[in-house]
Amino acid sequence: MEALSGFISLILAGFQTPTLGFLLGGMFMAAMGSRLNIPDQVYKFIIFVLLMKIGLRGGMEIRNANLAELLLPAFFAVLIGVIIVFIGKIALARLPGIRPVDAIATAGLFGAVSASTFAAAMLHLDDVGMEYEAWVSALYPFMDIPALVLAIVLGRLATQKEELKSTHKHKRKEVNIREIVIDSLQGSALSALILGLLLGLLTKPEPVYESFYNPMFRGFLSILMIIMGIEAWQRLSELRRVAHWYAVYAAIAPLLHGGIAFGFGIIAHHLTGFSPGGVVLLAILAASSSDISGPPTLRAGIPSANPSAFIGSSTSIGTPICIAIGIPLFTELATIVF
Amino acid sequence: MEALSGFISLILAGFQTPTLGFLLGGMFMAAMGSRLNIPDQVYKFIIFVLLMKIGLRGGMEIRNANLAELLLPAFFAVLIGVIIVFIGKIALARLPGIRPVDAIATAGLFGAVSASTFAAAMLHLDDVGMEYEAWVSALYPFMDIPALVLAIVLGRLATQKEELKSTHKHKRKEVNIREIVIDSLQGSALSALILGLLLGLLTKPEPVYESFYNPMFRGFLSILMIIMGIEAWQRLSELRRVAHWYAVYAAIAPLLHGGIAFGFGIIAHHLTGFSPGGVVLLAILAASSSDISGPPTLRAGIPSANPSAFIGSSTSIGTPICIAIGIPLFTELATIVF
Amino acid sequence: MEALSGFISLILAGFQTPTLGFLLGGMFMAAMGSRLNIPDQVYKFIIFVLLMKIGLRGGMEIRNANLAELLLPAFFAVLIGVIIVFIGKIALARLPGIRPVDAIATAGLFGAVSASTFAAAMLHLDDVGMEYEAWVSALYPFMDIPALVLAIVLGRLATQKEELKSTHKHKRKEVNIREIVIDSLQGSALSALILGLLLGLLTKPEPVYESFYNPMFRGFLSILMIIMGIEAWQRLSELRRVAHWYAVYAAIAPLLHGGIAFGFGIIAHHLTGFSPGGVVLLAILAASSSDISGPPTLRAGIPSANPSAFIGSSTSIGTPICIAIGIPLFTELATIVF
Amino acid sequence: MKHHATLISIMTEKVFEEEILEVLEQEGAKGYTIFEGGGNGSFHLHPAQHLSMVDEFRIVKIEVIVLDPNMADRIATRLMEEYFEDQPGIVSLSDVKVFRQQKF
Amino acid sequence: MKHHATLISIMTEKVFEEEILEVLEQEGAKGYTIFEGGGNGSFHLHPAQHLSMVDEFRIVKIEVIVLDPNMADRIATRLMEEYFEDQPGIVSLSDVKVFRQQKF
Amino acid sequence: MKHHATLISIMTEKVFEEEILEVLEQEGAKGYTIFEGGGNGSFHLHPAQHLSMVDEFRIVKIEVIVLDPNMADRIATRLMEEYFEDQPGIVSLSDVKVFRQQKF
Ligand SMILES: Nc1ncnc2c1ncn2[C@@H]1O[C@H](COP(=O)(O)O)[C@@H](O)[C@H]1O
Ligand SMILES: Nc1ncnc2c1ncn2[C@@H]1O[C@H](COP(=O)(O)O)[C@@H](O)[C@H]1O
Ligand SMILES: Nc1ncnc2c1ncn2[C@@H]1O[C@H](COP(=O)(O)O)[C@@H](O)[C@H]1O
Ligand code: NA
Ligand code: NA
Ligand code: NA
Repeated sequence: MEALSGFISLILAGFQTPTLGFLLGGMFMAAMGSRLNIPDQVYKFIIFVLLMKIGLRGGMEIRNANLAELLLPAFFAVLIGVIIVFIGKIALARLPGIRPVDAIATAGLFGAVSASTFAAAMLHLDDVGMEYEAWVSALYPFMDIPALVLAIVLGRLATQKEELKSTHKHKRKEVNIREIVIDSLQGSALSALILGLLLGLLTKPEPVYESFYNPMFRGFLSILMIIMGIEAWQRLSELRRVAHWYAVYAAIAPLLHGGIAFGFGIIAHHLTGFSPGGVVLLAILAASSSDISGPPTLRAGIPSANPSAFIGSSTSIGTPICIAIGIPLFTELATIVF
Repeated sequence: MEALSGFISLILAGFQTPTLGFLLGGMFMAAMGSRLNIPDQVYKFIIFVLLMKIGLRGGMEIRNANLAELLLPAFFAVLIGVIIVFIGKIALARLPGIRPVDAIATAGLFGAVSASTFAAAMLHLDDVGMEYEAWVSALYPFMDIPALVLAIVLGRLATQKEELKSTHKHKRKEVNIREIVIDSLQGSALSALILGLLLGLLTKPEPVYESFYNPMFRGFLSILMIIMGIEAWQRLSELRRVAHWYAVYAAIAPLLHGGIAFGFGIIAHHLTGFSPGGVVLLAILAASSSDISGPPTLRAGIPSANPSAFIGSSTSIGTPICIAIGIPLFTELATIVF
Repeated sequence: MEALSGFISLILAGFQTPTLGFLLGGMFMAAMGSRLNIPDQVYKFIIFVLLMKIGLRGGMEIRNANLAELLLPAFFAVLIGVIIVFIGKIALARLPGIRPVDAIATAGLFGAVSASTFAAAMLHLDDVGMEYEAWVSALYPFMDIPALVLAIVLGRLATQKEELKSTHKHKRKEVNIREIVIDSLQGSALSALILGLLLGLLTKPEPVYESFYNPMFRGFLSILMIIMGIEAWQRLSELRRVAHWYAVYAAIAPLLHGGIAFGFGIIAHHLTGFSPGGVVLLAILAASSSDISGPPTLRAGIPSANPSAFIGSSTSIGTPICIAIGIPLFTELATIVF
Repeated sequence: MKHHATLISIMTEKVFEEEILEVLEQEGAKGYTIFEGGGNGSFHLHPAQHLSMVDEFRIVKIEVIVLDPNMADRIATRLMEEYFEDQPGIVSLSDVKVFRQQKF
Repeated sequence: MKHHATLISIMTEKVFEEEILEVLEQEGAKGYTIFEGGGNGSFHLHPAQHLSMVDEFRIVKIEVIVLDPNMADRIATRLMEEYFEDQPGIVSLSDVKVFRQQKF
Repeated sequence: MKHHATLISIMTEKVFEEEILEVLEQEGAKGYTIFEGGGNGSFHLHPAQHLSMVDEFRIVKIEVIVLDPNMADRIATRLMEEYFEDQPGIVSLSDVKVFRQQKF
């Protein structure tokens, strides 16, 4: 009871944090029809700097870390990514008015990871003073790639089934898993994270980290939140034109997926001493849904899936819920559980 | 006498301040035919950050302010915007070789507000240590929107008169004041300012304000000044091709408009205790002419007005005079008067 | 012997410095096929800020400098730029499979100066604590412009010779040296540097220098290095299709040119007290090859020269060698010689 | 199967884009594509160069393919009469061939 | 000397660009030019507007000039059949005149 | 009233833009529009991809509509002979219809 009221007041306080406040601010401006927009090249630069910052810090810490500790969480990350896609394929695809390919693509996006949500979670933990292993950022690809690959494979199979029913035949390329994995790793978001990790690990970037990447983090994240708020509102109109069940799925999924990951995190905590903050971050990796590299990867991989459905679900509902409720919820849960 | 020589030495010292120096530097480079240019997406981002900074600070202060104090200056701001447009319509439109629509559009731009000039004035007051109410930024829309709306309404009426004389008839849309007001509020500059005000008022943005928006202010403003200097020079060649009376108007207008506003400011000072710095900022709101959102609003609103005339007058002459002379003049005036 | 091992360990340590590390990181990502890329408007902004920073600091120091000291190094800079082009015309053009115009254009690019390499060298000297005259940045145009002008003049002559052999005749414009010089000075890179110098000299930019240009330097340079690493790798594939002798030239040229300039620097040291750090920077001006303004200037000036040859040589080989070997080598040399 | 169709190319300033898209919709065009560019024409002085920082003054080209040649004429005539008398812009028509006529 | 040639204009989302360039290369086109834009069509809902921050959803126009009208038809037909059945995109052909035929 | 006119499309690297606009002006063209893009052709190796950071190497397309077919031919011939022999670029001509002939 006390926990609940504590959590509610946490949420309310959350609306005053810049992170959530700026997200809602962006949504509000878009709702008012504002022509406010952040130039897309600035957006890409901001993403790049945030991911480099996360990567550099992770890399600098891995230097002194016991890499064996990373193994179990990494394995769990893969598992969670796969589970999320299967949940989507089974649950979402059964709902009325939803094409199987669209369900699968949506589940793929929710299995994949949002860099910006992850950055917001890290800043939140820093602000409340909950410690975490900085190498958790290295778990990102372990959850992101399996989810996307699995979704594309399942999506292609579903498309082929559909096409067998119709008359004309395409000379579609075969599904090539290796290609999809490599293509994912080469995407701009994962590349920036990996580059940061490598530079943090192999060079001595402390001076530039302290003079640039770290001080820019909070400001750049605040702008990113505005952008995401604007996008969330703008995609909502598209989402309205597809089946309403997407909205239901997108509202439940972040908390469900985060909860599952939180469970795995507790196991890792007991087995290898994974920190409470690390468990929260693992939950957020799961709860978040991809907003940068996921959409085009899925678009190219499953061209017959309707982007209004999968992007709308993730950007308009999944991400705001994950940031507004998921981050404070799982942080609070960690203070209670551990 | 002493005041005059003091003012002249102030102006000379002003050429050494980064703000004016960078503006003149931009003009000089453009005059030399330099291909120096700041990418337009960076320009938009800089404007956004400056306006958010001004808005956030204003919002944070409004929390503890007595909002009743804002009423009189806001009312005066509306009045000043309207007066400036009528002065332009009456004075400028009577000069030889000037079409009425062009005069009205030019007056509209001078009635509207320049975010960058306003930012430069704030930095100047900070540097000389003159205090002001940070909520003065909230006066911006109160002067900007009435001026633009009135100019568009008058401009459309003037166009219709012209068309009655000619033979062909357009099916022009009716003037819809509500639409123009909303459209102005939705523009990118006012949106950024309003968003900043809201976030400053409703959330607790102090950490991000201190770590990003505030430290970036001076540097970003210096780059904006370079951009405005380049623009000022480049528009000059267009201005040369229209009636020379535009140049005369544009040189006098900032000081005249600023002087009128300064007078209203003194009244507000005596009635409600409006601070000397606030009076200076009100004068600069009036003295400045819009450079971001005004031009396209007027272009769309009065398509038959010649943008070479109104943009040239404002960007090439009005703004440099306002920054080089207006800002130090009204600041000095305030130290004398109060 | 000790010097050699010292130098080798310096190079190895160099791989850990952010500057070189980030350059190699960029190359590595590109080699892995990553789609990581920094938006081009951000790239231009970064270049602008770095050059302004260098210029401002130079300008602020020139205020208190004895300008006569600048004369000899400036004269040497011109001389070095000219010598480099002639070396290229004589040596590179004689190698098998190399067209004279391509050799001349390549030599012109190596005679010209890389702003980014120069910035990296300055940061390196700051980090190792070796002092230098900040006005060395003013030497940039003295080496850059003569090299480009000479290359274009020689390139046009070579083209005319080729054309006399063929049948059709062009109405090519005459070579106009004044025009080329002015055009070079108007380029965006030199303009930013000159603007910075002027503002540093004539205004009091200390507050904005300390709050923006200086703190951003290290971070922006790190991002520029990533961009240059990516470009280096991408141009490599083009370079492979032209004669292999370009690679040989590009690998030797930075050290040879730097060595020549170092010699001139020693003379200036003895005659006018040019500082050791200044000598290193003069060597790097010579060792570096232009990456921003040089390529388009040469493209427009010698349209028949193959950009794959000259850009490939400079960006893919010359610049990485200059940063990885040239900067630590000449710094080490300076500590030994002086 | 190839079908004859008409490509309408409209050049104007971005600030007028929205009004023109409305005309297209009213007349029943099923799609369009927009490109940004720079330009120079006879109306006013160098309209594309006003305040180059402000997007809205950029030149845009709107391309619309329609099957019905009468619709093409109607769109072009309306644009000329209602807009391009007193604001910058030009319209041109050309013949193209397209596939799958239901899309146009 | 002027030569008759065919201009193939392809509009699609950037995410499909690479596949389409492959088709062009397979069929022997000697060059192409790509422009970015925005657009609106019948496929799905406003495809150009999904996640405007993400480049890959932008509309691109690929222009290819080929001398051989059969090659033009072959390219257009392959694109229609293999791609634009179930993903956004349109192809149009028009007649142009070019110089120096060896380039096309 | 529709008038027959010729659309000249010129593709080249941005670095040569200015020279080409001079030719247009000398020959009396009344307006033009410029678009930026990327491209690939037969001249040198992938010219559009040199130093992608540097604007000047981008491909631009210059579109010019002229009423007089002889002027179109003259422009095209001059460009081919004076420029596109030894630097990248192609020119194509096509027929369009325009309104209000005094603008072209
Ligand atoms: N003859 C032409 N050929 C190509 N584009 C033109 C031509 N005339 C005008 N334009 C374009 O249309 C815009 C408006 O032209 P105008 O209405 O003549 O000012 C210009 O900025 C150009 O982009
Ligand atoms: N009738 C049309 N005219 C011009 N462009 C079109 C037309 N229809 C579609 N397009 C373009 O082709 C893209 C894909 O169209 P669609 O396949 O209909 O979704 C759209 O986003 C537009 O950019
Ligand atoms: N066949 C073609 N179709 C369309 N654009 C082309 C073609 N050939 C060349 N181009 C364009 O013209 C530029 C110069 O071509 P080139 O002179 O062949 O190197 C290329 O970068 C392309 O943008
Ligand atoms: Na997820
Ligand atoms: Na004003
Ligand atoms: Na050099």
